[in-house]
Amino acid sequence: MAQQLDQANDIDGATLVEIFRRSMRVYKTDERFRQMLMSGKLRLVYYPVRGQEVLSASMMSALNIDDYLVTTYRGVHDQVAKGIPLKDLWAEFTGKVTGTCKGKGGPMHITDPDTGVMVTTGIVGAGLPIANGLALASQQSGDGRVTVVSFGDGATNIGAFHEALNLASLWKLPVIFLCQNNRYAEHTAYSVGTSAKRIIDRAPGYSMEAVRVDGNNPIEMYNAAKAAVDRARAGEGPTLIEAMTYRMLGHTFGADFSYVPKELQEEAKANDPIPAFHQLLLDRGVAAEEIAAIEAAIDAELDAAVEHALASEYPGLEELRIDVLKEEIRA
Amino acid sequence: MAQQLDQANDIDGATLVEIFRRSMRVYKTDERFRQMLMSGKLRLVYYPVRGQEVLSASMMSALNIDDYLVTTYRGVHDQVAKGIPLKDLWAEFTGKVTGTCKGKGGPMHITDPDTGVMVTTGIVGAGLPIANGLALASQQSGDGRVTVVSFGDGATNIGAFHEALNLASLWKLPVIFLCQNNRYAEHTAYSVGTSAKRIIDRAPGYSMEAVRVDGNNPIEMYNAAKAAVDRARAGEGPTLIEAMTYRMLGHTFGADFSYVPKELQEEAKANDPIPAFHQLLLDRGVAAEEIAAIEAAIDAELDAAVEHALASEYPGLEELRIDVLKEEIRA
Amino acid sequence: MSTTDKISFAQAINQALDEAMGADPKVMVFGEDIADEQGGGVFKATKGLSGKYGTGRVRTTPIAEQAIMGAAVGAAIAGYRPVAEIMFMNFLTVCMDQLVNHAAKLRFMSGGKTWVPLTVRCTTGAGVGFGGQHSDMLEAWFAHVPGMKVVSASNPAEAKGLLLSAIEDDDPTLFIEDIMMYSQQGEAPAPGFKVPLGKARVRREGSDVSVITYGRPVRLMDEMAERLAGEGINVEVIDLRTIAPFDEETVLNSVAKTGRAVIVHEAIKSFGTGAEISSRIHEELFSDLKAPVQRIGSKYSPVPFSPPLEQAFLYSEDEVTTAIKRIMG
Amino acid sequence: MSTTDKISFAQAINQALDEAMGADPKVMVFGEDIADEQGGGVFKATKGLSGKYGTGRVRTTPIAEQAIMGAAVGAAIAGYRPVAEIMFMNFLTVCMDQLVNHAAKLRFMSGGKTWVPLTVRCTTGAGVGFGGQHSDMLEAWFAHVPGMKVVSASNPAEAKGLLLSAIEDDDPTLFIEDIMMYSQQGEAPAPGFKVPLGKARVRREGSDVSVITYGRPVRLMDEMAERLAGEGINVEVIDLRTIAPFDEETVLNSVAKTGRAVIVHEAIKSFGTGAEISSRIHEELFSDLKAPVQRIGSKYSPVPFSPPLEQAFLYSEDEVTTAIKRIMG
Ligand SMILES: Cc1ncc(C[n+]2csc(CCOP(=O)(O)OP(=O)(O)O)c2C)c(N)n1
Ligand SMILES: Cc1ncc(C[n+]2csc(CCOP(=O)(O)OP(=O)(O)O)c2C)c(N)n1
Ligand SMILES: [Mg+2]
Ligand SMILES: [Mg+2]
Repeated sequence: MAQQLDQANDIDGATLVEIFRRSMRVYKTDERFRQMLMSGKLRLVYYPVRGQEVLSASMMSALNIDDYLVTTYRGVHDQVAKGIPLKDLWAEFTGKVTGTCKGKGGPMHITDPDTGVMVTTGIVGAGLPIANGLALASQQSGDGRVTVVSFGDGATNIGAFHEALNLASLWKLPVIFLCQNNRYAEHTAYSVGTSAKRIIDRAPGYSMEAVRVDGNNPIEMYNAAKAAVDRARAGEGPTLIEAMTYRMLGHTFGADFSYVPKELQEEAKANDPIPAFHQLLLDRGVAAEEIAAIEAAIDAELDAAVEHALASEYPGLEELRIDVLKEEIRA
Repeated sequence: MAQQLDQANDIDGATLVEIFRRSMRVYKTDERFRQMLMSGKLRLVYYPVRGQEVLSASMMSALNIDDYLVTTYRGVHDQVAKGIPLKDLWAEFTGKVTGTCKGKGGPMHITDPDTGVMVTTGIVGAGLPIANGLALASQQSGDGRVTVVSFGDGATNIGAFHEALNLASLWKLPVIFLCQNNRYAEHTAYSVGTSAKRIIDRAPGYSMEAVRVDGNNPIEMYNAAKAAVDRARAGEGPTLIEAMTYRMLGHTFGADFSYVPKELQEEAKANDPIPAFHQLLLDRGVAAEEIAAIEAAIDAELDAAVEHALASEYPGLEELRIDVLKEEIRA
Repeated sequence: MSTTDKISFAQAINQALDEAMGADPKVMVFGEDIADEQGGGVFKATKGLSGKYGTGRVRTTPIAEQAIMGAAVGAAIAGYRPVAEIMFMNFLTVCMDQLVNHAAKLRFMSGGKTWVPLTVRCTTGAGVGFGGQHSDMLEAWFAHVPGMKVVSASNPAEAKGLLLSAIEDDDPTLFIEDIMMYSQQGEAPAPGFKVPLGKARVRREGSDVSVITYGRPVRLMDEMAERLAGEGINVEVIDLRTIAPFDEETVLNSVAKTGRAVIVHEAIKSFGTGAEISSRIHEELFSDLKAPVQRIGSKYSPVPFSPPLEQAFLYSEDEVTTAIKRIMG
Repeated sequence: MSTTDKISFAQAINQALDEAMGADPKVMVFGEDIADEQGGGVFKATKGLSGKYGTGRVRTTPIAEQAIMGAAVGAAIAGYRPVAEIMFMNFLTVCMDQLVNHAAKLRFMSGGKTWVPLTVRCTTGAGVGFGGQHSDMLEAWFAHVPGMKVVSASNPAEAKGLLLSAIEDDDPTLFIEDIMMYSQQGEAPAPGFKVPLGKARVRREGSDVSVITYGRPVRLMDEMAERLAGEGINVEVIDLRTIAPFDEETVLNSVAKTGRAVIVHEAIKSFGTGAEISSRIHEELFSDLKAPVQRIGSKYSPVPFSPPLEQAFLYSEDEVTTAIKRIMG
């Protein structure tokens, strides 16, 4: 992949390193979650993001910290790549009061406005109309923010997708529809649920700008992301990005995925974006020490985050009556 | 319109006369409703179909009586063109027990399985997923029926449209999506609500066969309808027909439609499909007497229907407890 | 303000929106056909607003209720105060997810980091002849959803006052309008007049029985109380105004005094809001009650089209007076 | 059948679907991931069915609940008996229109010319740690909709028996499964065993108090009754099985005997199904009651993620015994 770089579309070294840093922050977070689940130190429903790290990292690197993100249950890569503090994330995943949402939302409902993570939804497709609303707020206030909403290939078949793309186009909203096409929706292969040959074939029905890229290629992905962000920021309206990727593990941690053809798995392993990215950096002359230092910093942050989460308290039971409405509910 | 007939696509005289007969049956029914509303002899929320008569008549003439139809609140043209007995229709519109639905459904909910009128819905877009189910039943049973579902241009922006087209394409259902593009959704002009330049631009997103025709031209419309019916019946799957037409009156009877540009109204009047069709028949050598006889027969049917409806009884109050569930509800 | 000024319910809504938009630039309005280019709304509730505040803040939408509600939710968490018009209450069924799974839950699920100061307006009600899909009273569904409020007014002035409060409120509120009442005239309120959420109004004091209701039946109950007074029965009429969470204090104080209660609503009786109110009264005032709490609602049936059936479907004054007389012994 | 045979709840569902499909070629199953190529369903409830009956009758759908429900409604009025799987109850919020405005109303609105023999299966329940959007108990909404039935089983055998009846029933039925119960083992029923809709089951007779419940809490109430028997309190436990329309006769007979009632459900208490049941009991048995009917439900809050909060959110045995002891005086 890195071999056939189009010079015109190349990106600078610092950006590439930043994307790598974010990719590894995702990769290691995801890995640690799975390790702890495997060892029984953690018990939760977890949606792995193995294979989709570079995609998120590239997209989020094209955003500012105060740009808005809406993501899904499978959102750890997006959240971490957007810059959410790992200790707050881990504390939320473990249901602690120190978490992003005081433990009340949990993994499927991460919100962290400080890093622009506005909504994480467990309802397929539901994030898209909400992203329009965030983008509308920016359009109206002129705050210059861009909103990115992540969703899967399967989500493109639900009504909310359709309604949201239509509205975004009509109102020229500064929103980017990031379809992470990982070829499966739960256990259902792309073509069983999706009648479009490519997701971007739906864009003309909304007169919408659309692009299909290899989401696992940081340069291709970043450039597409950057172009979409620039368009949105310039008031030129929304873009649909179909980022091709692959979900290397089952739908949820521990779930059977024997329904996936062996060859597909083999091929995906051979094209694992993480080692490829590593190699790309080396090819571009980034020193192995620099890479190691990046990884070490992440490891340290992660160790601290896990420790913090495990050491934190659960929320007090009065929290059941707080944040339901603005006024506390009477006991 | 009739002037530039493409010989290859022409249709036989008998079919043309049949389409005319159905058009006039719609035209006169609609006209009578409006007359009676105007004179205060009738009080109900009525959705005029003036201008869309030929479209329905052409579509329904391509169907068998036992083919299924799903339509909307603006459905009188479809129902009448499909062949529903006028006396049953009128009795339902007036809330009488002799109506298609014993007066319990009313104008927005006409059902008459004998003529294939399976569902009339008041919820925009809701008919499309249901039509899939009817078509699925036919696919599964092999009964050879085709299902047509009518809806407006505005309906193409709601989620149900999207979900239904995707499913129909994936399952190759014998269903025809008939979009009656009358350029307005209530008071909202096409381009204010619809981001697609043409509705058919949405079809590639479902890998679906699609065609855009002048719905007011009986030959063009019938040929498109026939082709879609043949495809469906042959098991080749669904078709989206975008039939261009115009809603010559307000959204509901008596509603203000000052929001419609004068020129558009003028143009539409000049292109009124009913006089044009009349002229077409004369041009094709149909005798004025034959036309007059057709109209007289419809007038007679209509007079009888109105008389029957007005003379019929309202349902007894026990009907409130009947048809709620299969078993009668206890008083 | 001269108290002889009259306004219609539709005008009251329009005035509330106008005042709210004038007072707070963060108030936006979305809905089908609502801008002036589209005639200012099917019920003219938004007429003139886009002209005055621009089509940036008053937006006609496609027919896409999920898109409307989602845009409202997103704008709300980003600091706006959207008012979303979902034309008919039954159309909430195509966007329940946005309202119930998102608007009502985001404050809690985010641990208070985001909240949704959203007002959803919709109309409904039997009696117009719309039949089964445009007439349902579904307030009980939303009352059962923690994190949101449900409001319904019984007259133009309070409609305005409640809508202003709903828009100012920092939680999502469903504001239910009655299609039969749009043209109803009532006293015009003073500018800025507000009705607090969560507070019922005792419309008439009485010592024999408390009639608890909201929305359209209120006026009928006022009239009925007047008639029954002539027969020596003193009815206390309570307009809940906020259906959920409802004003338990006012309700319980009243029934503690009268010892009898009848709850009246247009929604069908089974599993309706009256069940909760009745249960609360029984739970709290069991030994004070002189008779079981009665509920009058519409019949267990979809809303029928045929006029005599539609009338028979609806609750009636007769049923209420019969119930009152029965429990008066 | 040997009574020592055990099956899980998930197996019971699977068997019911298998038997129904075997008995009636008009039974079809739709849902996400349900065919064997997709692993036979996320909870394996449909495993093996597509292999046995073909992918024409057992169809994996896109993620498009309106399409699923609509296809089921259409097929139903054309003579099929579809079973639609809506994976989680909260996802009903994206297809309420099809179920509520169409499935439940078409029989009435067509004057009986069409009807919708549809079964909708879904799962839900707090306790797994899914948080706010996958755990709600929304049965009260559907109970409030004339024209449909709502069912929930408390053990594998009855789950099978109820599901078979729901599929055979000519009206739309919502069949609610509890995610915490899928692996629960229970006695295997004889082939073809059915439980009629609309009939509650008295699980244990008692003279002091009637505990009325359904679904997951039933087992806990059985155990509690056993424990309280040790303390000399005789609890009658009633499993409604059909939540709407519920078996008033069985409930009222029981409370007429005991004079006391406690209703227990997982849904939040406010405006929940318990309110209707409580109201009905008060209305019918006011003078027989020794104490006001009590309701125990979950707290007024979205379902929280954090495990201690999730537990505190849920109804508890403690709350039930406290209520019982309170009304026993
Ligand atoms: C409305 C709705 N229907 C069904 C589900 C169950 N569900 C959760 S994830 C998922 C698959 C989504 O696939 P895709 O959009 O491709 O995203 P991916 O998981 O592959 O990232 C499904 C069906 C849901 N959460 N919401
Ligand atoms: C879900 C839903 N939203 C809104 C409405 C209100 N409504 C009724 S007709 C209509 C316009 C529909 O326009 P179109 O689809 O073009 O059909 P036409 O009336 O022009 O035939 C609207 C918005 C509705 N009935 N259902
Ligand atoms: Mg996917
Ligand atoms: Mg139209």
